[in-house]
Amino acid sequence: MSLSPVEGLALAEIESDPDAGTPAAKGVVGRSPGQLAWLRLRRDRTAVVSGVLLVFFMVLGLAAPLIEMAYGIGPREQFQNLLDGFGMPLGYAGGVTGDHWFGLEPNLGRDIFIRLIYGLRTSLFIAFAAALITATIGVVLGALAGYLGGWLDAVINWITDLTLAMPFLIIALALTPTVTLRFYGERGQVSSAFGVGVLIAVFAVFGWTSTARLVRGQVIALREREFVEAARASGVGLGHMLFRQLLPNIWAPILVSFSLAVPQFITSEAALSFIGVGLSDETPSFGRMIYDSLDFLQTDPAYVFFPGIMIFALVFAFNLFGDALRDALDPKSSR
Amino acid sequence: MTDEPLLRVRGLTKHFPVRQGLRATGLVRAVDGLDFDVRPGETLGLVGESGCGKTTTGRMLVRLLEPTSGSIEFDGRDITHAGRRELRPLRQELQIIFQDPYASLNPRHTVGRIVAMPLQVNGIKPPGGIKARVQELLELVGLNPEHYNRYPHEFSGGQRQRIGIARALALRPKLIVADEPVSALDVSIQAQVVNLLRNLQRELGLAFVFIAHDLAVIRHFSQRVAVMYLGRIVEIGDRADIYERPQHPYTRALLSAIPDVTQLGPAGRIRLTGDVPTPLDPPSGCRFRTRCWKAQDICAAEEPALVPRDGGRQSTACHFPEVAAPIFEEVPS
Amino acid sequence: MRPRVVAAAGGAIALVVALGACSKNTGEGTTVDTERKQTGVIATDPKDSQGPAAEVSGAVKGGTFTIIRESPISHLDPQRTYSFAGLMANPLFARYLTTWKDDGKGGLVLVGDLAETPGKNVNNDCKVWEFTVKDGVKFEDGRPITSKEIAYGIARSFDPDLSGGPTYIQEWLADTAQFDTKWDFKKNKTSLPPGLSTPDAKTLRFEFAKPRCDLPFAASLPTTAPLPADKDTGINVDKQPFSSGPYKVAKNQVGVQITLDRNPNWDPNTDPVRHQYPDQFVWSFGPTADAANNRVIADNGADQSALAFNAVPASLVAKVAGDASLKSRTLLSPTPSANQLVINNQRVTDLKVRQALNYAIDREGMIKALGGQTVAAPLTTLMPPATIGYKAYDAYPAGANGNVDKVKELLGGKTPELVLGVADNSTEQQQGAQLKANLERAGFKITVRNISDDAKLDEIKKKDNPWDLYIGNWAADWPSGASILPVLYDGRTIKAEGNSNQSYFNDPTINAEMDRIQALPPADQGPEWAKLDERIMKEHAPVVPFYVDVAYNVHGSKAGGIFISSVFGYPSFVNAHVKP
Amino acid sequence: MARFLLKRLFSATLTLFAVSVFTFLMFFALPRDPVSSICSKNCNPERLERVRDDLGLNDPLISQYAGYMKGIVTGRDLGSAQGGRCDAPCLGWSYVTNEAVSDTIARVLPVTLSIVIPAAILWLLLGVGLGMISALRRGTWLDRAAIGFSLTGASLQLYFVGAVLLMVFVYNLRLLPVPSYTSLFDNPAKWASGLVLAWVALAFLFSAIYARLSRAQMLETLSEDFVRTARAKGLAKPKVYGRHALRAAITPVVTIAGLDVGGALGGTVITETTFGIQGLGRTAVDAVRSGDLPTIMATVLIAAVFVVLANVLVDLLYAAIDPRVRLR
Repeated sequence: MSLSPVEGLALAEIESDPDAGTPAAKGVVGRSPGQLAWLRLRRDRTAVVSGVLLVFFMVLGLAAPLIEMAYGIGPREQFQNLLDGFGMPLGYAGGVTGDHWFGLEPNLGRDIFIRLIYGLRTSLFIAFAAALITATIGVVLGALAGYLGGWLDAVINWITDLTLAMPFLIIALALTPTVTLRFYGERGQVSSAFGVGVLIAVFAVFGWTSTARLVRGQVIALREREFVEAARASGVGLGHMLFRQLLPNIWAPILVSFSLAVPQFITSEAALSFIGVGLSDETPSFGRMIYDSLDFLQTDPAYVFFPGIMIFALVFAFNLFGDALRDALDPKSSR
Repeated sequence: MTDEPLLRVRGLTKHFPVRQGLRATGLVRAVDGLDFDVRPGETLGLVGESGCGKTTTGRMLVRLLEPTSGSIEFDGRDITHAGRRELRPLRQELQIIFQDPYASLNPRHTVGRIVAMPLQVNGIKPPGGIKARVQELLELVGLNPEHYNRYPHEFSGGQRQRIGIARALALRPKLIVADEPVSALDVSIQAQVVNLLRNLQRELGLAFVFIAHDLAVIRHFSQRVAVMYLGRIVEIGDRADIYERPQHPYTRALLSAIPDVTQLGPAGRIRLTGDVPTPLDPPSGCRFRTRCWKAQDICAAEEPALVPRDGGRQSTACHFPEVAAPIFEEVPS
Repeated sequence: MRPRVVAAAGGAIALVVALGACSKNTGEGTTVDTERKQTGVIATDPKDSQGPAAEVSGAVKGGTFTIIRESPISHLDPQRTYSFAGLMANPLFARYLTTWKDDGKGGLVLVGDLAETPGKNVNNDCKVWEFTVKDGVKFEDGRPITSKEIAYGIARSFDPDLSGGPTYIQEWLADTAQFDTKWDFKKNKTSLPPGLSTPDAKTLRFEFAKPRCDLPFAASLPTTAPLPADKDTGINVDKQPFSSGPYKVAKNQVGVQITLDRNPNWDPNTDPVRHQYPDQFVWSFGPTADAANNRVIADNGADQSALAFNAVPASLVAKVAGDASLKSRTLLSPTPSANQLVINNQRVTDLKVRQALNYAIDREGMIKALGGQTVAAPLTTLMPPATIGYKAYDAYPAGANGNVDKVKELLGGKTPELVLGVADNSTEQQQGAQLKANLERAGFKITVRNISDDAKLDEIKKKDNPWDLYIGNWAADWPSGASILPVLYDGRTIKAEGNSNQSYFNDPTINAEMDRIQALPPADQGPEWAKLDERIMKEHAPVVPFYVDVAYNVHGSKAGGIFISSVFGYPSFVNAHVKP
Repeated sequence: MARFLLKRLFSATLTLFAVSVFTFLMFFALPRDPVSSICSKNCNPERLERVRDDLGLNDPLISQYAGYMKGIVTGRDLGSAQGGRCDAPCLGWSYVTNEAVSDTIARVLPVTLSIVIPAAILWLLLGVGLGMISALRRGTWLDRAAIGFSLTGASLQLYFVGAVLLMVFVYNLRLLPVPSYTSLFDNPAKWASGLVLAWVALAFLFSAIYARLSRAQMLETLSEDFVRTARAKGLAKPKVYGRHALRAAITPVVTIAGLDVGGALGGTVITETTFGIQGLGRTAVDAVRSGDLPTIMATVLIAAVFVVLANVLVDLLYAAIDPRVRLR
């Protein structure tokens, strides 16, 4: 049924819960659906493995400066004396040594390991921030459109269509320098935080549509449910209705789409680097590294391997976790 | 019972536009001009086949749906088109119980939160705190007050419906619209819930608009009964009159369809032929004429008015009302 | 189950590494000899200008020669040609008044092309020049080329619709940069621009208001290609230029492919430089530099007689240079395209700081960052080695990696804070990172500021630009000091924007010296420019000479006769042939 | 149906109009002065100004926009420097590439179509097929392999897969030529061999998503009442799965496929860059880089047209496949 061998078990357990009909038999506090999901998640070996991996990645990213101290090499330090006349690292596998665990970048001779650690930090930050913002925009717009319907729904739908019709990469390519110019003029120093901010903003502008559509659909389905009418009959306001009544019922799909959006933004950052919108060389990021490394596929495959395997592992872990999360939150769906 | 009705409904109408493209091409006449009153502490049973507009009527009474025309007066105030703010104080006196106990409780909220919601939303702080009040309500509907922190999925259908009732009672309403409150429950549990409602009515002096398609349940619970067909009331009167001396052919047909152990075989049963006509294009004149065995030309030409008969206790909308003997004896309930 | 998937995926990626070379890189065999001497003269013997060109050894007739390039050639119309690809493609179908006889090893002779000699300086004051058109030169339809068609070609270069080409001759004739308002081509199609005349069908005469000693050089640009007035289709000449050279455009699928067939009316006996070996030349556009080079390296089918016009990308350099079997299929040559770390002299006024920068520079590190000796060669002079009269020197000898002690001594304990402006393309980003590390190691404080890639050139050409340092590049249109030093270092030319003098260096004695040299006969100027070059660097250090671009191209095993033009630094096709 | 179509087309037109206005404004906000790329080495402010005049860049924005839109509908006269009369649908003249934009589009559009359409067929067949099989053979090794495939595919990126494919099949094993575009009508074999890697890379990544989606849909549908009923009625397995389940399961797949294909047709920037093929996507990127307004407008509009049309088509297909969907 699903990827998870544990999940069938968990489901069976829920169905055969002897307390279901007679709550009095057991303790006073019931298990919320969220708690049940958490339980299922904890029993899913894949979820635990991928979750631990993700936490590990996040800790690595957060601890980057500490790792730099321990490792003794900074992300901008160059070791050109370890390069040959063509700027290719000397030694085996792209210059892997005890000092340089993942070898050196060709040309500039910077240490790949420490740059990857810092890149992890940048990429995770961008992806999480973008996913949070897009989820927020998507939830608010989707819930409003779905619940209120009518002309508001039509307008939000149209904006969604419009956003989807705009070629994202092209617009990002055109807007990024424009925005930078507006903020910094032609001479100011552009901080890396700003570059990161622009990227997040670009994602925010284009990334909310799927969440909005998802939430809208879910809200429309819920709108006709009687508990919503019961709330209305009690005279609740719009905010209470959307965020207290409806949202708790759709946070599962939102959470799943969030967990699957994060890896998407990680790879999108790389895609933007590909057309030259990404971050500048000053800020180490996965996107920039993989983009720069691809040129060396034939001459220094190790340079491609390390960022490549790292970004794959990160995205793969997210996807696994997202899948497991979906299974845990919605045992009936077998996605 | 005072003479002043608690709820006074006149000409209540709900039309749903049918859209094709941007233009409305037709109207579903779901409810088409209802008149009735409900006095304090009284139960009005609203009965009819599915699709006759019962539920729409119930939703309009608590203003979940906006009436197309007509008026609803509650406790002397016109609430037909009141906004959310104006309705606020009324919400406390006018509540609804839903049909589906599985859909009517927010699955992500605890029982306590569900029952407390009307209190919190309306900013009511009962003496002793919300929790005490909620637990009191849970006890009132026969639930263990310690289930406060449990989730709906941990309860059975009957228990859930009790939660729904507790929620409706939270604001101490004067009138509760009960929209098929037991039809989704097992028969054994139906009786428990109906009895609960009856007890509550007696204890709290509640008035009910009790919507059901099950004539037996209505008979058990209502003082007065209104029979609906295709968006209109065809007959309204006291329970005894309706059940013992139905004057409208449709009421007769409905009553004869109740399986009756005393009458074996199809002898006295009136079999209605044909389907219920579409409310998109109801028949001219009397709406029941297409399925009525007594229909004459006048039925197509002229719509019968709801005329009081038998000294005003019972009103019937029919050109040829029955005056025959009761179809069966009153059975004390 | 899912962990197994991870393992499988990891395995797939490991395969990638396994497929790539995993052998140890010892750094051997990575030195490339790029030494060569430039000699340049203007032919005085008319025989030099006569055809036919010397046979290329081993060349045979026949075959199709393919040139693969990423982007299409911006203009085929000779009067609009200024891009390197256009300048290299044009000689196949267009002839000019003069042209360079290039041995591909730095030996250059300026000869007459359509003209019998590279111009006659009538009064020896460089103000009046005459060219005599050769006998037997013909267009692709067989009609003879006369001075009239050459003059018409020059005249149409005044048409603002036909922008894009060089503007030397137009500006000299009109004696103003506003040449197209001074003389309106559209209103005077039957007449000629001021100063240009055709006394007879054989003679073309230029009369300038000021001495223009570089005219023979300027006449080697495609502006002087002939065109009969009745074949002037305006902007459509770009699609179908009217040939006077050995090939003619047979089919032009704009943006995809240009097919050139032999022109039967071209007479080899009139042409001192061109050949007509292949049956066909095909320019093919679209593949990226990576793809094109990989195709040519693979050496399959039609690609055997192909050349990747885009240089071997840095990412492939190690592979190509490390493959001994490819050595015979590569072209490696320094180009006249010189790069400087330009110092904004208006902002960095302290000579000691500028000299310290010169001592600090790590040329070897920068060349590694760029991809090695096949991409760039170190340069310590203002003029590139490929300039007539060039003399090597190093005014601030600091070794290959810079001399930090010397820098500290000059700075005397100060830490100058400088702002380096770099374009946001990946090459300059790397250069920025390299320079920042390099200069900070030497004791400067460097802030790197990104400039939009497309806007960078415009921005640094503005007089009051806000950066202290930026990377500048100058490739002269002809290898004379006169087209380099006065353009880049004459302070009197500085205006509000559009400056070629991007260091904003201005010194009256140097300006005067330039005037003196420019008044000398062209043939005597070479050594004088070289002396001035050294003097500017020693006395003023307005820039840090950095490196010259190196042309590194790869061709198929059957492609022959290609060499890197000593004038432009790109592959030239006048000798190209397909080996059997 | 016709009314629905009309309504959809109206909203689509409105969307395209908004896209065009937005793109137009966006261009004028670009930091790049397009004119400086036209004016060569020794340009001066006066000449720049005249070029601007010639190109109409000094006119008010509204009249520039109106001129452009009018050109699309009725054609218009451009100056002699831009090829004179430009017939409808006139997309303008690119002063960067020196050709009519319609010629550019006519050249690069077939390239993108040649990449996307075969790839889409491949990824739909592969993805839906895999999803169906793994749903029907739930729990078997086949199912697990399919899931593994789809998770891996969903976690990889095109630039990476593409580069690896290139290295293995082109540079190391030399089984395939370096990717390039040849017209299908000139040489079908060369057309296919030049693009097959792009198809495979796209199909691999996309089919992963479709396999996941269609497997889940299929499982959901299989558990639905009407399929159980059909089975209970004694209908043969293939018939039930073929007629009932597939039909219902494919509906959401169609929705996503429409958007994906529409989006991809609008420019497969990454694919084209990875494989070094000049299609609509790279043309658009180049145009933005060089500030080539008419080409930017044309490429963005065409991309938007594809997405919007795909949306309309999906709605129609939806109705055709799933009779439960009523057209409002």
